[in-house]
Amino acid sequence: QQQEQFFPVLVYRTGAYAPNGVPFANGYVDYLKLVNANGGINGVKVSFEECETGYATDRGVECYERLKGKGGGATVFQPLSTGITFALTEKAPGDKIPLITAGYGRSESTDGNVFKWNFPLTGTYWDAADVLLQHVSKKEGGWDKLKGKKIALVYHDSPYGKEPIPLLEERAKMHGYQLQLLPVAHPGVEQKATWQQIRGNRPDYVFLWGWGVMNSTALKEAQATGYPRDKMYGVWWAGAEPDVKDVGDGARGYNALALQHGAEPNSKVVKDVLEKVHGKGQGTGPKEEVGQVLYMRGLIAAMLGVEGVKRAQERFGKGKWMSPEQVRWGLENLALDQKKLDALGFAGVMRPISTSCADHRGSTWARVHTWDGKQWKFSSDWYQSDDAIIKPMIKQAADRYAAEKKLDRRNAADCQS
Amino acid sequence: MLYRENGQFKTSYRADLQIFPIVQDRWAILALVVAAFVLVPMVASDYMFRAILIPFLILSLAALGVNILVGYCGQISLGSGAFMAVGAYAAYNCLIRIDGIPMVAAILLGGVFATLVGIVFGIPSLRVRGLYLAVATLAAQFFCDWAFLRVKWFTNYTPSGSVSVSNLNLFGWRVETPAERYLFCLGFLVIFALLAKNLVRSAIGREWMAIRDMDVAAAVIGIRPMYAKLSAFAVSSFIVGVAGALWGFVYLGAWEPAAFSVDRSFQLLFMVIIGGLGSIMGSFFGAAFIVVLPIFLNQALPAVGDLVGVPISTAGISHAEFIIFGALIVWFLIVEPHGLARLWAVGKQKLRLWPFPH
Amino acid sequence: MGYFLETLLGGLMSGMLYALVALGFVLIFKASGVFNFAQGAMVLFAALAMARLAEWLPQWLGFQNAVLANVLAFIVAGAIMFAVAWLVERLVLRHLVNQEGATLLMATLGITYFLDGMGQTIFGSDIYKIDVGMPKDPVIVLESTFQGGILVNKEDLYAAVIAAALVALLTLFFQKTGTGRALRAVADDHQAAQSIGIPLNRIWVIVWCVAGVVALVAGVIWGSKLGVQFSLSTVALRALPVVILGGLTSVPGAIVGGLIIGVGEKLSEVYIGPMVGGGIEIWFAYMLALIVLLFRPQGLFGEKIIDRV
Amino acid sequence: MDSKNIVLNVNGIEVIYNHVILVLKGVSLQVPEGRIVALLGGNGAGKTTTLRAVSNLLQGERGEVTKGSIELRGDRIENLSPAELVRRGVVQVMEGRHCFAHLTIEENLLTGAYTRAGKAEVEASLEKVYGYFPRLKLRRGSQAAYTSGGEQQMCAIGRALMANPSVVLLDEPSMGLAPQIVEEVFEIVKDLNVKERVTFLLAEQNTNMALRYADYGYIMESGRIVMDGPAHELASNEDVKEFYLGMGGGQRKSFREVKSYKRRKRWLA
Amino acid sequence: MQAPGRRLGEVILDVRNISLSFGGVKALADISFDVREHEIRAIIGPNGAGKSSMLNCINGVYQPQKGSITFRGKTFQHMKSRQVAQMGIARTFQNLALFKGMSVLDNIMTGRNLRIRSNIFLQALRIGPAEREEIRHREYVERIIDFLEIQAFRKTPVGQLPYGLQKRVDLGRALAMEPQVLLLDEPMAGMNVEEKQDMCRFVLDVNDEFGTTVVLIEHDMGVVMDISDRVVVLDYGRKIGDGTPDEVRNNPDVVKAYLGTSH
Ligand SMILES: Nc1ncnc2c1ncn2[C@@H]1O[C@H](COP(=O)(O)OP(=O)(O)OP(=O)(O)O)[C@@H](O)[C@H]1O
Ligand SMILES: Nc1ncnc2c1ncn2[C@@H]1O[C@H](COP(=O)(O)OP(=O)(O)OP(=O)(O)O)[C@@H](O)[C@H]1O
Ligand SMILES: [Mg+2]
Ligand SMILES: [Mg+2]
Repeated sequence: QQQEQFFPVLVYRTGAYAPNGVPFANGYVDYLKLVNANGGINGVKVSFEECETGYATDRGVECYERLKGKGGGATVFQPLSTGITFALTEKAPGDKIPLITAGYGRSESTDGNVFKWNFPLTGTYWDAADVLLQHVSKKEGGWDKLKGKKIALVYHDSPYGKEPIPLLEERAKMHGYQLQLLPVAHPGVEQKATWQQIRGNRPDYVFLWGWGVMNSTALKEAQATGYPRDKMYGVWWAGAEPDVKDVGDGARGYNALALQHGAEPNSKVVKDVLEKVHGKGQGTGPKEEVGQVLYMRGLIAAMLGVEGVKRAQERFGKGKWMSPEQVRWGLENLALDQKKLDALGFAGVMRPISTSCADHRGSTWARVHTWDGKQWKFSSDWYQSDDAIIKPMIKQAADRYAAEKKLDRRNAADCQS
Repeated sequence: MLYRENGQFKTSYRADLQIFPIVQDRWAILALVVAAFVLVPMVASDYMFRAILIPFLILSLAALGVNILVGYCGQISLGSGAFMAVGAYAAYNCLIRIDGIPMVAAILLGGVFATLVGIVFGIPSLRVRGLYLAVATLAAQFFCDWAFLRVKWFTNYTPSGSVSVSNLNLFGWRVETPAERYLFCLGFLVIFALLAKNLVRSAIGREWMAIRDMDVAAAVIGIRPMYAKLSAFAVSSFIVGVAGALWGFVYLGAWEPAAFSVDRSFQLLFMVIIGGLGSIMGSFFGAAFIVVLPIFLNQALPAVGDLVGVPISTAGISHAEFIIFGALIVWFLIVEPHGLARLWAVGKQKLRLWPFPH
Repeated sequence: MGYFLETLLGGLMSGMLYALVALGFVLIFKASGVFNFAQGAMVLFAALAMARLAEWLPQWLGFQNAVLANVLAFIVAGAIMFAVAWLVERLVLRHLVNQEGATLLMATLGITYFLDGMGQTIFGSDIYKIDVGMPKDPVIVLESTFQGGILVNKEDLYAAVIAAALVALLTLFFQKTGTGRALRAVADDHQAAQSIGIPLNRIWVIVWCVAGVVALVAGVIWGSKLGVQFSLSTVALRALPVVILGGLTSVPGAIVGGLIIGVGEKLSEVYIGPMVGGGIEIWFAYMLALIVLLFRPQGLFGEKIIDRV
Repeated sequence: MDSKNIVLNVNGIEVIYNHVILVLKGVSLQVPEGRIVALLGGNGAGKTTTLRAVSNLLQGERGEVTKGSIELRGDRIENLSPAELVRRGVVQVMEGRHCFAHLTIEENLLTGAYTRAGKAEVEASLEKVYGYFPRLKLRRGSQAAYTSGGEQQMCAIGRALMANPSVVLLDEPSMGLAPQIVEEVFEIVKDLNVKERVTFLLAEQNTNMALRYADYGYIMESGRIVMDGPAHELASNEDVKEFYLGMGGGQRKSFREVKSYKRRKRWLA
Repeated sequence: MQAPGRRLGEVILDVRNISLSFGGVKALADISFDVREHEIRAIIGPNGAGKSSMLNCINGVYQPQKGSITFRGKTFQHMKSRQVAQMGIARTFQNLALFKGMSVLDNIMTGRNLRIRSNIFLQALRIGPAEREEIRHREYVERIIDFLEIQAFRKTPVGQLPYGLQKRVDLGRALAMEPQVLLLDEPMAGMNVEEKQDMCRFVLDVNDEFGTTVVLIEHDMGVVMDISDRVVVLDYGRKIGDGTPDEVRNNPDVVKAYLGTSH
């Protein structure tokens, strides 16, 4: 009997961040089910197991340890938590298991020369921050118009929330806007003073780097203090249905980045899921949720993992079980062009991604969507983050990390393996 | 019938002052320690080590420290998480800022800094008591959480504020494999448990307990409340700090302040209460209960669900885990309010009487 | 100046909300000497019940009226809290008469886990909405006096009024000598209270029930402000310094404590926070409480800690 | 004794603390209506435990009655709550006072009347207690924790009387009281007994006093009843005289003299 | 009435004009008395007379508003508890202030704490000197345990002991301090005659063998009159009598305020 490709699924379906964790997990699992419904990865069936982390690092580590050896070796881990990512970044190289942190995790892990096992595919927080600034400057009518403007960053007081700060500060130096940092303590239900400050300071824009209840709370407080929602821009983790659902009309006009995709109820992959998974009564969550923002992100995350396997099979043998190490190679050599995406049903959902030894990110594109009171609608063109600024920052941070860890940068030969 | 100390006469006070005066106990403990050092590394799986044994050992150590303060000295503390954090961050800074410092020294220095912070935040205990003190220690907790997030120097200016440590080595011995890490932690735990046990059965331990039970009377027989309380804070936060350093270095590898959040403080307090206030042994029981039980439930419940033919969803499992865990806490408390250690002692006493009912 | 007043006002109002949660702690502590760790979980549980029932009842009973739904949901949720109180007494407290504070605290922790798990199992772990028709948009007053005016949040104002009313009611209840005295007696010495015929069981059911209703009110108010979700239980942590500052045994203390903490943390965050990077309000609240304790170890209005041989 | 008038019938009870410590090993005793029965015995004999078993206050001490039965006027009462017992008129004065520390003396006393309605009656009882113990009236506004040991003892006794009981379990009422007050307490007991037909079960170390006022006595030793009989008979029993009344050979021995003959035997410095 | 071979020494403890009040309550008003070396000095008086408060003042638990206390020639405004303990004054408590969670042995061992010399590190390691010291003190404490005849309960948590035995442990703890002056607050409350006889024997033996001065509060007049050398009588804060038992017994004030007619 052929070995199945095992996907561990770290989820949080309870606790403070569950409202956001659940749809993501459902999307992730549904995609894996869809792969099996379509006959597996070139015939290799997929198996998976969920493990509840509760968004807590130590539980996440326990889950990792529990699942990493399953099915001959876990294909790839996607912790969906910056804290867990940090802990696993230390462990994965030893266990030789790749980590996908699509749209989160440490920004400098883009540098595959240092972070061999990390794959912050589809973009990092530095990209996100850069794109937001681009959008804002475009609205204002050019970078020079940002001079003297005030931008407040309301962020989750954790490594996750702090990630964009270096870039925002870098750009502030370049364009002369004033950056106001307003941390919000976990879990984020207490923001009265934060918004009082915003009301006092009247920044021109508020960037929201929240997760879970923090987002909806921020919107409610914005409403309560009369801050215009259309001046608020969330990161892609602050722009999904759970964030605005119970605020309803109060959130109208609020903008957030889309991690390429938004809510895509009409995409082909969603129809596939509805037909082949939900249609057979195997759907993981409620039907209405399929196609929503976080659900889509779950789908994409799972798809990236599966595509890593597929790419690896191209080199190491089609229709064979891939070891995590082989999958790592696959992830490092991803070449998801538009054609492949279309075939997968992701047409219009996301842009092509291709990775390399030096670049584990694969894409720097993003756009903005806006809540109209009922649903998310795209409200901008595509932007690409400015690598001229970000690349040196990545290099510098990665070098620091390497120095601290006494790691050598990978050489060309290593890149081939 | 077998477990009885009849006929074991102690001929000297030295003999009576042993940690385990009963021969059977002594052998059992010795066997346990030997097993922990020799047998376990041979049989345990990677997962056992990394996900269960190592956290169990480290949190036992931390619980031990908390028990000294809370169980022996009676000063309720909800700041243990902060002291762990201080230990971890101080050890980290020692490691990166002092060239060539051995890792063990860094970890112990982490403990020393935790001691200092512990003493500072112990000062209110001279005036404030009981639950009121618990809140004072919460101030320590939240302040430290904040400081490690905000003061960039502590995290060596990493942009995200998360720090990491690797390449553990002990005088040239690279602590690499899970078994080695396990032994490393076990070594710490055994030594500290021994030292702690010595302390609590010496004069200083009696001072702590005296202060806990009746501070006015303690003062009247010449015990200085200030010295007793602050020394308890110092010893406790030293041990907790070391545990914190181990948690960061050995278990997590990379961490952020959230790893030592107030939840951790509560967790440690629960361990010592469930395990048994004022009992070294209780710290181990408590840690086992609080660390291992949820993991066990988490893995056992799906199996049970399969058995009865109702697959339980992940969410269902973790909710059930909460429910069962809560119910078990209550149940154990009703059976024995003084914690698992006391339950154990009562069990032994019954065994001693066995097969007679009383 | 206007801004300062506005911050002050905001602080006062969130202080009232803390007081509401703190009240639950005080009630149970005062009446049984138990520090009820489960208060936060009760707030969450009650709010979840309220939110979901307001959704479900119209479906089950087939009516549309939102007001009716809310009223019914409130009543049923109240009944659920009563059941919780009754079960807690039956299954837990009854068996722990005369045990030490730490043991009881731990037991309430067990209850916390239980309620958290149960609540999410029954009611789900998503974000839910409680809509009791509180106005969300702010009003600006005194625009002529101060530049920019003073922003007042009607929702907060209503909440504060409700909280104040509840507190006044409970203060009266405790002042009404008979019961109040018995409750204090129970807190002092379970056994002695039993020995003179105070029915511990009934008293505990009553007190937990009242605390449950307080939790329900707090849950509804907080829930309608923040949405009902697991993190609602963390408001308990915000209320702790309030309880301590006001004194564990004092109902009015909870109010005054709440106001002081509310104002203190908002002012500190707004005026001191920016200097040190922000995010200081939570530890500031605790430090504030700590400083007060150094001068009054029993909190502002707490009963003096008895210290005698 | 006439079995019809037995209010309290303790029948062969066994009590175990903490699941392992067996303290009472089959204690039986009867308390007839309107009588004063004394329970005597040395430290640790199990007097307090017996009273706790009757008043059902054992649970809080983690003790339980494992054998035997306890009847109040013919009804089994082992499973009643203490509060229910008080409603039926059984009140215990606990050993070691147990006043409500934060309550004032007066509040303590008023709490004692928790089970009673009727403001006026309670008021009258309060006056009565103050009449018995004028010292309490003087200190009425002071928190119980800050009164002297004897004052607390008075408070505890007074508090029990406030419940207007028909059966009182008194555990060492004379402890820590000045001689006059001791006398007074026993007078009060007698008074209530005669005038209001209150029944008393009295655990007391002050054997002398106890036997003088009681009708009947039981002597306990290490969890068993070793002797019982009418009070005056016990009082004249030689062993009782020797061990409980300190009157070897009919004469009260000086405390100073006791020492000389036992001393060498024990102190081996 | 003085035992043969027992000399009363000089004044060792001199209490001068002590006043203490709590709010409105005058617990002690201008009380003076002295205690001579080796004597057994009783303090009696009705409930709430201020006897325990007097001990608390000597002990540093309460701080008198007025007056001074002279111990061995040194005069103090008020004393600090630790200082008092170091000078060799030990006491027992009326309301049992034992360390409930500790065993009998540990409770009595705490009485030796002032004499422990090894520091916290030595204690943690428990090597050589620390262990020897521990054993030395343990030996002393065992002698006390033998003396008080509580061998069987050595390792029992004191909370589980019956009241009377707890009183003995309390005495044991005080004795472990090897005090020069022993302050006893109703040591015989809650005991029957035989047990009181035992207690008296302990007190007298200590007084005899070590010459320990004893200050004794007791309500049992039999005990007081039999074993004390001199008696102070307090009545609601005032001193109404002072002298030998016989003098006091015949003092009409005392009879009226305290003894009543039956004695
Ligand atoms: N809570 C308890 N747990 C364990 N043992 C107990 C407990 N209470 C009492 N005992 C034991 O039960 C025995 C009887 O105690 P009890 O208090 O009934 O004696 P007593 O006759 O009232 O003595 P005393 O005159 O000193 O009050 C004693 O040996 C005591 O150690
Ligand atoms: N800390 C205190 N606060 C207020 N009042 C006090 C305090 N200590 C003692 N008192 C009061 O002072 C008076 C004397 O108390 P004390 O305890 O000295 O009496 P006592 O002579 O020992 O009586 P007893 O024989 O009943 O023990 C009492 O009326 C008591 O209420
Ligand atoms: Mg007794
Ligand atoms: Mg006294």
